[in-house]
Amino acid sequence: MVPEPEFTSYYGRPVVKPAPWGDDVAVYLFLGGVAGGSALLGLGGQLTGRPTLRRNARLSALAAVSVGAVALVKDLGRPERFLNMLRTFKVTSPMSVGSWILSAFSTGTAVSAVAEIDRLSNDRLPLGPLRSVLRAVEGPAGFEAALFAGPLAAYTAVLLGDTATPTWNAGHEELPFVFVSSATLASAGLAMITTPVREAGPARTLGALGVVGELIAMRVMEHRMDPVAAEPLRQGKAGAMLKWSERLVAAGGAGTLLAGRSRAVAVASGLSLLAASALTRFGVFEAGLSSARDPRYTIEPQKTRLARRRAAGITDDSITTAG
Amino acid sequence: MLRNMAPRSFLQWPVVRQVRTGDLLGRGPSVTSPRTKAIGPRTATADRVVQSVCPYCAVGCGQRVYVKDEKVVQIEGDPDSPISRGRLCPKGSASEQLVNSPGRQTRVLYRAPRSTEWEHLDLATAVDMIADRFIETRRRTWQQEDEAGRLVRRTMGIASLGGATLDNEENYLIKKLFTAAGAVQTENQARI
Amino acid sequence: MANADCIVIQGSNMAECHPVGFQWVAEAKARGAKVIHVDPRFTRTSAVADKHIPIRAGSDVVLLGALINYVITNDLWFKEYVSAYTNAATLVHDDYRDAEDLGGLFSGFDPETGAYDKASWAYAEGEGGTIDEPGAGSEHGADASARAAGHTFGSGGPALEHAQVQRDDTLQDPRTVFQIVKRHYARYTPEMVQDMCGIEVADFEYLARTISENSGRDRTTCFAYAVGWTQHSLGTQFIRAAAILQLLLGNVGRPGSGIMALRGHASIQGSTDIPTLFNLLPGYLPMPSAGRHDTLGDYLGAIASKKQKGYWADADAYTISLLKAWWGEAAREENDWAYDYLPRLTGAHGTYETVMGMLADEVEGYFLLGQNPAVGSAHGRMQRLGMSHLKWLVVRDLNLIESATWWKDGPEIESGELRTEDIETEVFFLPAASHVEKAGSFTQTQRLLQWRHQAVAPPGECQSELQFFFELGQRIREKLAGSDDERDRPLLDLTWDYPTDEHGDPEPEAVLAEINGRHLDGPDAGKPLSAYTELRPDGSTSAGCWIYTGVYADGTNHAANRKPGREQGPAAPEWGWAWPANRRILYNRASADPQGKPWSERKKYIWWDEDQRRWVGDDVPDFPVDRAPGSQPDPALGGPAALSGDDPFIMQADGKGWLFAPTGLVDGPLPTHYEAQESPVANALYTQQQSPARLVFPRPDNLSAPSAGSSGADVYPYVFTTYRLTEHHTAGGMSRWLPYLSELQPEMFCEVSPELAAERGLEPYGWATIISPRSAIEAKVIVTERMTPLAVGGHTVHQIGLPYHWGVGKNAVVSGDAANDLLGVTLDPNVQIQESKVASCDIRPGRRPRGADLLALVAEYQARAGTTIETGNRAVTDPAAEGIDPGTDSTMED
Amino acid sequence: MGQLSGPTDPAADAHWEHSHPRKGFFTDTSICIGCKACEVACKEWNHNPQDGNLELLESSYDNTGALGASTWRHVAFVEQGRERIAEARESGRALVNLGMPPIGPPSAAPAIAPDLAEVDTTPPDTADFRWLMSSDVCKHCTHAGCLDVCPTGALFRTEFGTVVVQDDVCNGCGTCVAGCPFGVIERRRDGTVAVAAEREDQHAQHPAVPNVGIAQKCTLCYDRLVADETPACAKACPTTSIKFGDHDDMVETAKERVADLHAQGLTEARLYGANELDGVGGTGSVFLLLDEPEVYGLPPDPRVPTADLPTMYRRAGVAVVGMVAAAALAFLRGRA
Repeated sequence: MVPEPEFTSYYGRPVVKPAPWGDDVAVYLFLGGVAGGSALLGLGGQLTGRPTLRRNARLSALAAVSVGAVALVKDLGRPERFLNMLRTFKVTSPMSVGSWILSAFSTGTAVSAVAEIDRLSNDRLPLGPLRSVLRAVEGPAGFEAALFAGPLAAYTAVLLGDTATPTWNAGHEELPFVFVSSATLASAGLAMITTPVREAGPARTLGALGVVGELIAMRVMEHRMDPVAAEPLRQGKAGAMLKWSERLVAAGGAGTLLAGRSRAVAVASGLSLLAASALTRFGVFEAGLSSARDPRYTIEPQKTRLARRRAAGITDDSITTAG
Repeated sequence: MLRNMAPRSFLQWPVVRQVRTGDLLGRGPSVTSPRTKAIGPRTATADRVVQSVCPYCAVGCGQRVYVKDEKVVQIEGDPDSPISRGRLCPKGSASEQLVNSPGRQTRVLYRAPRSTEWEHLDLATAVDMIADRFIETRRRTWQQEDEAGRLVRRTMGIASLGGATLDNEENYLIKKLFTAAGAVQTENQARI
Repeated sequence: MANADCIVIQGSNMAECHPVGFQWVAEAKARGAKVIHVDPRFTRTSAVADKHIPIRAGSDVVLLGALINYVITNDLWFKEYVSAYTNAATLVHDDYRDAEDLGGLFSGFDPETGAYDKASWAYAEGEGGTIDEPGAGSEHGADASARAAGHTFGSGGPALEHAQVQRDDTLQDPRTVFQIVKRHYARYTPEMVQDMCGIEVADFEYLARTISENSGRDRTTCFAYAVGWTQHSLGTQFIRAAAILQLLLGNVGRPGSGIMALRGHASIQGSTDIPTLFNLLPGYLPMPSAGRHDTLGDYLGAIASKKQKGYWADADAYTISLLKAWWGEAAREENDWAYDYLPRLTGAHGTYETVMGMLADEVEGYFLLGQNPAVGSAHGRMQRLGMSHLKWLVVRDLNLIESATWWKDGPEIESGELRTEDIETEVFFLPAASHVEKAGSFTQTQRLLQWRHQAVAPPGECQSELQFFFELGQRIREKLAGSDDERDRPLLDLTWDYPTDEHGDPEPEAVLAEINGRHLDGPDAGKPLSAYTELRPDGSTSAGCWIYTGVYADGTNHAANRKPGREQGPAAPEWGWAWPANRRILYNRASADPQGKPWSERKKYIWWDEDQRRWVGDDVPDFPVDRAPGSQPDPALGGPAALSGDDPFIMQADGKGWLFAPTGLVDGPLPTHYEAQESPVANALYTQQQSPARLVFPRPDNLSAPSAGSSGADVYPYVFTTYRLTEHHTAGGMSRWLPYLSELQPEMFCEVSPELAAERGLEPYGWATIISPRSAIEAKVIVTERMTPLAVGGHTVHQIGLPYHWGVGKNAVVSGDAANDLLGVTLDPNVQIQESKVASCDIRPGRRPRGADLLALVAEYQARAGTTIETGNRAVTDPAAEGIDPGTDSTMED
Repeated sequence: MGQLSGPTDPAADAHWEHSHPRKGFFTDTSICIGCKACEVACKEWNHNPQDGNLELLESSYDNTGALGASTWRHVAFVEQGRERIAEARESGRALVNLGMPPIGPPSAAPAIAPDLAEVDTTPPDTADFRWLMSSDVCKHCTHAGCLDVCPTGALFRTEFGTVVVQDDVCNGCGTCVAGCPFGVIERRRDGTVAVAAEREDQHAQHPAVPNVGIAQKCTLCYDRLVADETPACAKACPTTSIKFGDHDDMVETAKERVADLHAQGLTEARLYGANELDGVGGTGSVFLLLDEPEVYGLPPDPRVPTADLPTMYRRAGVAVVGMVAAAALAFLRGRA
């Protein structure tokens, strides 16, 4: 039936190249998720009259997105040309779409967060006549940020999925759910840390939902991927990180559900959720890079796919032809 | 790109050009930079082209040497040559780097007896010193006749080992000068 | 080559060393030609060849002899071609004894001098006498310079009157050349090839069948060789064997035929035509030797007789024109055209003898002109130690090559044999101009002169050799101006007044004009000559190099012709200029049958046009244009006039292709297999182990490894061969200084078979040390199936491949040990070229010892092998068995 | 608007008005002599710095390793014994027997050659050793993964249908490096020559390094094409193993060549990239290989990631909706 694809390569050298991204990009993945989730929480606080939650969420969103952006620019080959990201709008490029999302989201978050800061420093910011404008536009800015919060959290999954890196590409159908859940539980965790228990109710719920989403999405992804391409997720550094992230997610989730009310436990579970999210991002990031370095992860899944298509009678779409 | 956007019209911003040219996916003309539009090979902008022959092996592939501002900018195959038809081997293709190689020497160096370092010497002095030594050694090791009394009129004190990358004209002058001076031990790579 | 139906590449690695030339082999292959590569290694040439036949290095004559035997016994030789155009029917002198009779020697061998007296090889004359060499008197017995006899004759070979050559056109008489050749190679059987070369009989059958099927009227086979053949102590005979085979198959002088010499360097053909070589004057006229050419008369008589056929008979015109070119007015009839200005040779003064002269403090000054002997010449250590004895050394090169920096960072400094502070040699390093910074002409491997125009001026203090030597000549002449010393006359009377351009540099075209030659008096005095047939021996013409006459015909520089290839026929006569007379295929008269009609429509090239009464065709006919095919001129005539209609080989004394070489070669009229100087295999064909006439240098620093059968042969059990890579250029002077080429092949390596690696415990890509009686080097190990162990002489012979581009120094982008350090000096007697393609060594894992331990290791190996000055240097292996009076056998003292 | 996969004319797709015929390579590895003239000619024309650490890469005569930011042509060397040759011939025959209809319009050649299974495919002397050599280069895919994912428009489709990086635009984000299914494009690091430690004292200088930090790959000599000159590598190639011309002609020549080889019984010959229906819409550089692609380090079934982008966006959209819903649920529950 499907001939067992025995494995040959060119002196063991990689077939595809890993993305030249350092840990900065993994940090951005994590912070992007946190920012997205926090903006949603901020909007929630804004609509349901939870001022502390709103303020903390907005500030954490701004902090997360600015540190993330700096990390992104630092990783560029030519940082001084970072503005070229907005040179075109290419719908086929997740990084282009993502850059526009990031810009839009950042403006909204910045405006709303500055308003918060202004209040915190009880209007001592040198705004002058702008203050009134700021107060007026603060609400809609919160909406605008929240509007782009979801896409900010999800686009990074498409960014990784839309590459030739075996493990990322193989999981491109479930990766968005993993990243969205990870973003949710991370921002919720952060909210549980920063916001007193009484206003953090929704955060706790959101966190629980995120945990459930993450556990399911991760399981489904690993199951539906080509077994060979999934190996890096369970091996080496990446495997360890993902295993720990799973434990922390479970622990954080349990903490939130059972004793979310007690401040100490909330903070602890918030921390574990944050850590879990970070570990998921770093784990998936590392697994992808290592899958690109070993030719086997490119060749064997492709040979299996080709053989399966041929077995199914589709014989005209192979790059190797006899005539 | 954005920072030099201001002076040019807003219309040049690729996002806008994507819409204007219909290249919505931003793949082709909409994203080309002015520098890309003006692109051209340095062979077209060279001051002159000279036909030459590759200095490496004896196949004698034709080469075209492009010069700009009195500096060799490109050496590639000569399509007119019936021998090589514009093609070259790796060494032939590296001829431009042979000429402009960073390791190439362009200054005369001199090492005095027992010294451990090179020192610089200007060209005219060096050639003059060599001429003196040539004459002195020639006189010291001159043999008018061999032991059997037969005319030999030569010196065995001077020898030369020429490379086979010398021109015919250069070989001719070397052979002519050395033979007239009686230095018979001129040799070259043809024998190694 | 593009027209060939079968191409045998042997003794060359064409795809790697002449890649662009290889396009024509690829073209032929695309058209269906068979390409066979015979080489000890499976190389990039073999990768695209139809068949690779691994052969033991040094056993080529056994294979070629077996092919000759195959062609004759199976009656596949080209009958009309052979009987008309070769000396097959000629009878040889009765005294001739073949190697079959004397256990490997030919008649006339004198163990005292290690050279042959060739009288017994001559043609038999009408009344049973011998056709003597006129003018040289009866020259029997040993002669002091006989050892150097080989090179005293120039290209045409010695003079030979053709008048009464005896023939037996039925080819039955045992004394005919044909029968001698048949008998000589009778024992070269496919089984012998299996035993001596390690080539399976099936492979031999395939090779033999393919060659013979692709020969004859309709099809031609072409051989291509390079230093793989020439760099042997029996090198010339390898090529002779191929020549005999090709003549028998009618593959000479025809399109897609011949034996293509793939010369190695840009103008190496040029540097033998206008030779910076000790034994030749321009145009292959020999340098005069003391004792043989004391007067102009002796000289001209020795090299060509007026009664000899062919253009070589006019050697007097060529010589006198050369003397006029060099000494102009000072060369007058009264002083034999200044013949006495020429220095004389007293034996061989090749580069290796010169280096030995240095070691004996006889040589004071040395010029290195774009050459890197410290890495490129055999026995690298001897080269470097020799240079340390010099008083002054001038190195002209693009880069600071190892031959200029050995006194600072050479291997001997590291091993402690030399201390920089003790080396007295003054070293001048003068930067040279590259090939685009000077105008001039190269002569490539098809004898084609191509002009290079100057693109830019040389940078910094760089100078071309033309500028340097012109200036050096001027300064020397100025310094000697006042001298009335008779010694300096040749220098002062030299024609050295070349027109100079604005920077004072000589015009290269003026030098080319002098080479081309001009009329000196009469109506068109000063006008350039247009063909060498216009040269006169009366001093009315001058020519720097007669074979180049015509390159500057009617004042235009034909080497600069640049009519694009696509606008002219395949022979492309209007691109550059091929000597002689812009002819592309030599001896192309042979492409037509004796009646002047082409052998076949497919292989048409030149033919006799009855109504025009002329030879016509795609190329300049290599024959008197108006000489009808059937003409039989008066035998008393000499020179070109004597050529009969069916004498295509217009340079040979009898106008025929020589299957049997009565003169011209010093180590035998017929190629005979001898083992190399160092070989783990005993010569199974004859008792004589090595070539008796090879030039050996028994010296303590040039010890040889004991050969098979003698004690200690197992200390150096393996055979190694040296070779080049596409990415590097000879000694690396023009490639190891270039980042782009250095990164393609960064490190010195050796190629070994998996079996040898297992036997010696060599780890792939690990380090190995290779030891020979001369030195030891280290190299990374490439274990590959491309090297195949061969079953030879009853035991397995392992071969090791060593590229020789790397050298020890600090200036190159990449450096490494030099393979040539392992080689000793044993020369081919005819052309003095060293044997660097086959030698014995041992190999062991790990890096080589540093410092003095290196010398200790080499010495320890020498002791274990018990090798002494005498090892391998005995001329006659077994005097008794080879009909030599044992009393006179003694090791040659030299 | 332009397609994301399937056969198309890429230049027209990118809305070039005066689009020239698409240019491309055909690399016939069966006549490659591994001389690396292409590597040197390419580096010399583009002034690419030397890379690699000047040590043997333990892969036969290949000391270049792979394509990269400073190596836009790479000659691969593979030494194979008799059994491997038989396997390759077998896998080639399997390809032939897939009974594939002739690709594209039935070419002049008669319907697909009779099933080659029975033809005696052992040529007179099956070699017991062979040395594969192949010059690898950017594929200039019809659907280029690198071009699609480039956020700044540095990578663009030229009027000749080739894919080129604009050095003055690229900010080195590196997403194209992961986007290329063949692992061709790479970001040029600064350290170009890590000379082995003990050679540190060598002072051989190296040319200054241009374009550090920028993604670099073969431009199919875009600057030469503009002046109608042949790319440097194709011009230098001594045996025309690298052929250059209009893409359609190249595919035609490739098909004829592989048919010739099959007729000689060498069924191990196969084409790579000549099929418009493959995962990248066919490539601008077509290859004739003599073994499985992975033996040369090429992917056996590459697919441009952008082909699945629509599904990815849909899945992401669902995820976003899920996230917003979760947030809303969290707040509603909180208030109730």
